[in-house]
Amino acid sequence: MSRIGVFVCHCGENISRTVDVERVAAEIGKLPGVALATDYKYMCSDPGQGLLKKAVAEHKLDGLVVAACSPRMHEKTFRNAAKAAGLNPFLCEMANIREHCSWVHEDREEATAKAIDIVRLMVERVKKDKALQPITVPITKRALVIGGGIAGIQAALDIADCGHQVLLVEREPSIGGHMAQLSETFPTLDCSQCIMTPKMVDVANHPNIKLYTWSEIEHVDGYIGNFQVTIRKKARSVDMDKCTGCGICMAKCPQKNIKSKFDCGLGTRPAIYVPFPQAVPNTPVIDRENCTYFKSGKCGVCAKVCGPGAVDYDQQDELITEPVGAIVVATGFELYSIAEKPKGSSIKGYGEFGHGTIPDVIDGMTFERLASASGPTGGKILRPSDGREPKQVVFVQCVGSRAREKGISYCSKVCCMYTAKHTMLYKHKVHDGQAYVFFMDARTPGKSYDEFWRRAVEEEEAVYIRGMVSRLYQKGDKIVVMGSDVLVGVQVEIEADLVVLATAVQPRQGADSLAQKLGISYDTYNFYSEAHAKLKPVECATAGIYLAGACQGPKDIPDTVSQASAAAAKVMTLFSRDQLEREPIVARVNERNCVACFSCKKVCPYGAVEEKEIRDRQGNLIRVVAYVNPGVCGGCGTCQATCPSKSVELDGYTDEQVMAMIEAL
Amino acid sequence: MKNVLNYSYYPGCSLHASAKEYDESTKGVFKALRIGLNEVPDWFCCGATPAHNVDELLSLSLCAKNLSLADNVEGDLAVACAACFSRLKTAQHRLTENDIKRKQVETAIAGAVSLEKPVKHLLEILAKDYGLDRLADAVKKPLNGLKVATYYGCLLTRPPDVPELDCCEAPTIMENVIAATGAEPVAWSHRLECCGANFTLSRPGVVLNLSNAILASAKRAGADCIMVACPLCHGNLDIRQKEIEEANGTRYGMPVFYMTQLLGLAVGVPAGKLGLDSMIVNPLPLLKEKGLV
Amino acid sequence: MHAEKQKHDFEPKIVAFVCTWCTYAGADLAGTSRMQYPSNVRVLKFPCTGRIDPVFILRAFQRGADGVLVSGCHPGDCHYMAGNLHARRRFAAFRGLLDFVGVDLNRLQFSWVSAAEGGKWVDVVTELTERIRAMGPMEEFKALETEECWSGALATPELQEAYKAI
Amino acid sequence: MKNSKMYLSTETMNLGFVRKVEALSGSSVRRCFQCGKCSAGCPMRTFMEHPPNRIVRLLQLGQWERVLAGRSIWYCASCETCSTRCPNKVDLAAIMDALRKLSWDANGPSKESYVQLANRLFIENIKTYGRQYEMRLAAVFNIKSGQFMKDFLLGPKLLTKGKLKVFHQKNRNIGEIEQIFSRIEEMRKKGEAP
Repeated sequence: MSRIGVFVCHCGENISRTVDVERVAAEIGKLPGVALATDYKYMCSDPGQGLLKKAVAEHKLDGLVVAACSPRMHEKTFRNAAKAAGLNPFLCEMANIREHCSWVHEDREEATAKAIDIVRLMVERVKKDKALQPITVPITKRALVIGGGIAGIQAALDIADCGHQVLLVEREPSIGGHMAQLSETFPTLDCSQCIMTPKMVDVANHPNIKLYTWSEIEHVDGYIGNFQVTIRKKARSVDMDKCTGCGICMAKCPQKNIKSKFDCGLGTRPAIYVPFPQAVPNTPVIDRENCTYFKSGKCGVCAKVCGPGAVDYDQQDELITEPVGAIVVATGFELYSIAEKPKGSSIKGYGEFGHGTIPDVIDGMTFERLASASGPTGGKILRPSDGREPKQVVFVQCVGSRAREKGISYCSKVCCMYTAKHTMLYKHKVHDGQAYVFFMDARTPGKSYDEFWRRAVEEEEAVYIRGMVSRLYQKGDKIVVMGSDVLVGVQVEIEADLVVLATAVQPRQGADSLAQKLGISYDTYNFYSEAHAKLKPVECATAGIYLAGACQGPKDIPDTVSQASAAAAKVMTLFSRDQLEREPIVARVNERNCVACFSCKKVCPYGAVEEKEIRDRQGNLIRVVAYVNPGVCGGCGTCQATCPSKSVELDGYTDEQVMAMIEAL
Repeated sequence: MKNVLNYSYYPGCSLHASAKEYDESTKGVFKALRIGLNEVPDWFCCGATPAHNVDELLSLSLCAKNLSLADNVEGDLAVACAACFSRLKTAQHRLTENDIKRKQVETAIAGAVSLEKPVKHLLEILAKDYGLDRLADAVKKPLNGLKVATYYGCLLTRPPDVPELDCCEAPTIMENVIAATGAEPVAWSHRLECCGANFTLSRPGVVLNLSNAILASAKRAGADCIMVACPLCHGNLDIRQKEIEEANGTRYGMPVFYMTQLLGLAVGVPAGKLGLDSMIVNPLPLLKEKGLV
Repeated sequence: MHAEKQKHDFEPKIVAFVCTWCTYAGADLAGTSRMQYPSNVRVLKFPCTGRIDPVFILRAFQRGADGVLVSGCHPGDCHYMAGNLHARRRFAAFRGLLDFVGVDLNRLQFSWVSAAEGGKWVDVVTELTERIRAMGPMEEFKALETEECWSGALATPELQEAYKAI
Repeated sequence: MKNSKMYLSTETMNLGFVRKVEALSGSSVRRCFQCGKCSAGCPMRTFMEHPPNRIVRLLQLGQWERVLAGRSIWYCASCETCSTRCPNKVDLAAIMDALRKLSWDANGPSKESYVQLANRLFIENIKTYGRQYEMRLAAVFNIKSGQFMKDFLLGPKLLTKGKLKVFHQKNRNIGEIEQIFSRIEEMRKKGEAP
């Protein structure tokens, strides 16, 4: 007969408000095999855990059920407590009567009945629980950082400085990301490139950092401490070892009028190019789509002028597989586009703002390039349409953000601040110009942030209009802005020379497919999900993968850098050990029952199933059976549900355990 | 090619009165293009704006009644008036989504609500079912040189989920249709603004104000004329144009055509069968100048 | 706006087999967001929908479940890469079998609910509960229950005996 | 009343009215965060005393009297610009419909009589004839509103253009329309329809 202890938590009032915890304890106490059933205000607190430990000794308990919050919250806490009390931690289970019961039901009677059911099911499960021993696996002390923006750079430098090797993978030809595109940064207005480029050079020169630019993640295998990553090194058409970065190829390339993505289409670049002069590495890439040689087979000028003979038209994509122990994902963001979206997309553009067809309606990043001293206009604010200096500039905040009709309901967090910055930069460069800002709320929490915004209003005389814009349309060479001021309660019309839209921050295109390769979860907008909103903000639910920067949610530079360093610290915590204990939730084969059909092998997503030969003492082969490599097994249990002879068991989720629960329904 | 397109037809009240030239020219164009058009017998008023303004249930019931009457006539339901189109589509939409409202309407009309029949505006029929290429082929007298301001008004494309005709903020269907005739659609700013609609009766001052902005915008864009697909818009822009000019001290002299009148000219419907003489702002000087009559 | 609480004659028993990474987390999110849904559902957690043996569903029906929900990660989002796809195939075949033995397939629902879709969890559970409530109790399998005697244990002497004989 | 102080309490905020509006319109009122995009694009704003966003704000505060007493709701042209562009999917056009219905049912505490009169005549025309006859509508409107000379010059012009039908007949199936009206009335008497 089992001796199970059941502890029902009040969670302050979170549970006891709707669930009669005393009654739950009393009812459960009547079940056979339950040696103790009691309730307590806060089970997770120190005295709560103490209560549990004491009970194990006093009542000689051989199984525990803690009826409290979700196991995702505190399973580890209570299993550790069980361990401290001398019990195998896997004999301790949680019954979720908070998230799945007290918080989602109002009727006290119903909620209590449900709570009793939930706990009863768990009691029956614990009766079938078996002691499990943790599995230890070695750790490869090398990290992969995906994305070479400020988040990836910071994380890579921190880990590398700690003495571990880092692979930094960047999709574009150069690292730097969006921060390299910015003009000046709030709230101090220091030049973005001035603080960014030294860091980029540090990355290039760091002995522990291996840089893969113009590369993408192709495939990821393995698990925490033991990932196998396949990187696609796209054909650069330039030999990185030979190239000296002299730039003569770019100067001589006859194809000069390709719109520069880095300059948001305001400037042009040649077909063989580096995105910007301070690029790291300073090795050009041939844009094969626009290169005359690749299009017609004629030209070849770059190869002819290249002294070291670095241009290589025959270069092919290369696939490189590297072992790493931890992964930091720092893929960043992109700006929402107001252009019409393809049918079926849940995100809509802004037809009322012209769907991006009015040339002098630009987004915030384009304005950054206009204002940047190294930008296509040399830092002069000039209209894209006719190169005139705009005298009336209208800024519109919350374009795409906080607009659930368009498909995005979140706040993009950085727009209030960068719009205030834009009005200042504009005023500094066009003294007789006037900036207007249509805004809904000015959200400026942060050190020196609100002061910054107030400065834009009070000293730089930006006119802030509390209201939104219904429509923009071209009238002659002006753009008519139809807005309203809800404080006055009247409509506002401004004939603007330039309109700057603070468009929403979105995850990168393809963020979902990268997440699928990594096996990490993401929300409806494709932002990557952290393991816990408050207590595990940089970890993924998938062990060994960490998040940094705007790929997890909109963030400004200071927040991004903090999170990147936090992710790096998590990687270093992992690397501080030589071996890793992992949950022993793995499949085991009952070799006597196995009929060697290898259905399990076919369905195993990890390739953990091997064919094992059983021989007699003389070495004669008797038969072949399946064997699950516990180091590789991910613990999904698909093999068990598939096995026709019921010869595989997933520890922690055995048929016996599951059936015990179903029987108790 | 054999006549394959066949529609049931809901003209709406205006097309039997103040917009009879719209009715006449629609029939003319469809005949010329060999598209069948059979009027639903004994149709009722759809309730238009006044009904849904104060009594949604009445509005939905009237539309549901008309939809069930239309079931007796073969072919998708062709609707000419933008207001009727909007009401019928909205009714289909609301009644599909809302079981409670559907049950109430079923009680009101003492019968099942039928929502299957596709309701199509003439524009949709011409641009999508008939096809722009075929339309261009059918043109006998191209309207070359005629600059047309295509006016959608509010109801043709709104609200976004209901009419499914075209993008509600940047539609192109009217431009595409008129461009097929060789005419030149102008880019102008007020094609989706409200003309004042049914305030024409109760508060004509409103109309003078709003419609003036529309006429001014069309003039600014260099349009020779305005093309509409709604009798209410036509009423405000054409019938009240003189008043608008007087109230604002300007002169527009801007003919306002129904889309089918211009299409009729292009596909060779005799000018006498297009009701051009019913227009208040005389279009003949313009048409003569362009060599179209 | 809270709907008026209604009392019903029949409260169905709904069993949900869910994966721990997506749907269980989604149900947690519904909780942390304080959404409300009918209390009829009992959640059984699995690492992955791939672990869910069709036998569990049959047994749940026998043990008095009036409706069964199986829910996991969206296709492509499986924490274990492809477990949910195997589950999908398996249950596609299983539905046919269930139909054959005369179970109304409306009693069995499959869905994808991600960790971010607390609202969807609420919708799925609410709709299923309402549907089953309208269908009434599931009587077909309860009769069989008395004849069935699988203990759930695998290492029974009979089985041992049988294997020895192979 | 427009500028008098609002004393907010559970008694002075008529949230039951707001729920009625939400049920009738099928649109949330609370979802609005007062960005003012509706008012920015409203073609009728200049004719209203409360801009559309303020109508929603007053509803959020349960100030139904302030909403119904004004003429704003009767100046809405149902052009749906607000509903189309609202970032929060607040269907303001439907909310306006609901408010007009509630005002209508309460026998119009609102000041805007011309629009109400025009609506009433329009619906009466449907009930009597099945279809709309503009001539009759305009004539009766002018008589009832006391503006005998309104659009005096337009009439003859339209007549000669054949745009006004002087003679009109009832639909053959007018009985069916009458029944729709009476069934709706009956449902309302029994409280089965709003």
